[in-house]
Amino acid sequence: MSFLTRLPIQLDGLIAEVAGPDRGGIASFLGTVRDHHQGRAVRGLEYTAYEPMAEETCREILLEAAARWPVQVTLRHRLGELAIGDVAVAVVAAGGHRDEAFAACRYVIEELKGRVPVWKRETFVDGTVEWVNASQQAIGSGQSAMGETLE
Amino acid sequence: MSFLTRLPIQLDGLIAEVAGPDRGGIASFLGTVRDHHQGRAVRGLEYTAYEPMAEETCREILLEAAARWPVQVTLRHRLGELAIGDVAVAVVAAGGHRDEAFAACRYVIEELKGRVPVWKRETFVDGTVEWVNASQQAIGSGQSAMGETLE
Amino acid sequence: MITPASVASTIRVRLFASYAERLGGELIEVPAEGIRTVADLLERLRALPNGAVVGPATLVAVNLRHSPPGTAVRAGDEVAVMPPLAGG
Amino acid sequence: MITPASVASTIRVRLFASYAERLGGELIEVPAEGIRTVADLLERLRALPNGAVVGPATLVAVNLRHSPPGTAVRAGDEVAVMPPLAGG
Repeated sequence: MSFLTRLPIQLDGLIAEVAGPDRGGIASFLGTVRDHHQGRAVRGLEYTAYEPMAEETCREILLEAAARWPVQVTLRHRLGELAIGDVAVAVVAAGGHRDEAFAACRYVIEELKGRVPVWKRETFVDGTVEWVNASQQAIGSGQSAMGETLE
Repeated sequence: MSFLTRLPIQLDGLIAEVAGPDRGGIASFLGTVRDHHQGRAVRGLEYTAYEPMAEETCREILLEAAARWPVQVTLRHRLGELAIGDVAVAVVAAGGHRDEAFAACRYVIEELKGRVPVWKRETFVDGTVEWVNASQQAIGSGQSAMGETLE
Repeated sequence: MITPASVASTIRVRLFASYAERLGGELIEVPAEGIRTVADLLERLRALPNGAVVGPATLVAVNLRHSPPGTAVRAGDEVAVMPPLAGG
Repeated sequence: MITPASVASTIRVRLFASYAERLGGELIEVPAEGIRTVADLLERLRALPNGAVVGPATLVAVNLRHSPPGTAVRAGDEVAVMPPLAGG
């Protein structure tokens, strides 16, 4: 099972992976490419990953969710070049009841954003290209750019 | 716009209705037909509605969600005969951020279940046919079968 | 002009699911005399054959709005008497 | 047997995103001498040309695990030095 993909993400296929006759509640989340970032117009972006660690971390997060709630859950993260509106990430959780489906889906997307080593380079309409978060870090001195930092 | 349908619900179509270049978070919920109900094996079921009131109530719930969160949100409820695994209800909410998408999606499915006049008749594998909730009400005396009752 | 003896003397009641099956169809007519509220109408329905099906969790909508027992009911209103909801 | 002078004297460091662009590629070799922990390695990277890019929010993984500054680093480990994550 590979959680990273360079092909368009098909939500129906992910739903089919986790659906089942005893799982009547299916919660999904799609993250799509927005046309702006911090007030600037975006043309497109590129995702890159530390692939072996990203795959392993995705697998861990899904196992955590399945241990915590009675659900089947899966995810995909797109890599490579994406256009506005493309699906960058998808999470689907199916359970017997909607409470657990929503809770597991939310858990997975939050953990994914905090732990999976993926980076995003945005191309703005004005032609500039920037790695997201890189500038925040350079500006600060001793100040963390995000909550998940280690030092 | 009709929120009730006798045709299979297509999630991709609903997502296309609410997606947009400034809405990067899309939360969905699907309710599917389970193969059991209160411990009994189900073969299939049929949904019926008080259609004009159901359409109007769906419209109200979606307006409430759009007033409360900055989202585009839609839903469908299937009517007629469904088999195990068929999608009975779908809700999709798209917003700039995932918090509001999840919150609006959850709000709509909860309100739908509590307020939209739809009923479900289950056919069990043993051949019996029962309206869901009808028996609970007959058993109790003065005790409400659900939280949304009026008397 | 509406003739009191023809239209105004009858309340048309829509029934659903188990209620339609047990009380004689999806649309029944109930004499309006003595019925001023939702509570009055429910009392009348419970006196019908199989009327016990109209349990304590029954919902009533008058003109497409959920309506508590004290709500006024008039001939000509669209009145729906509904078992507990089971959608979704 | 591993020859200390060839394999064991170098730490291979994977770099990503802005770090790879600024520090000379996706895989660089750093002399192991004097590096015992993640903190030592970061100090060495910050002394490189453009080393200022390795900011306070840098993440380090040793053998695919997020690893705090005190974590031991040995030649032969898979060490990744990463800017703040931006997935999802």
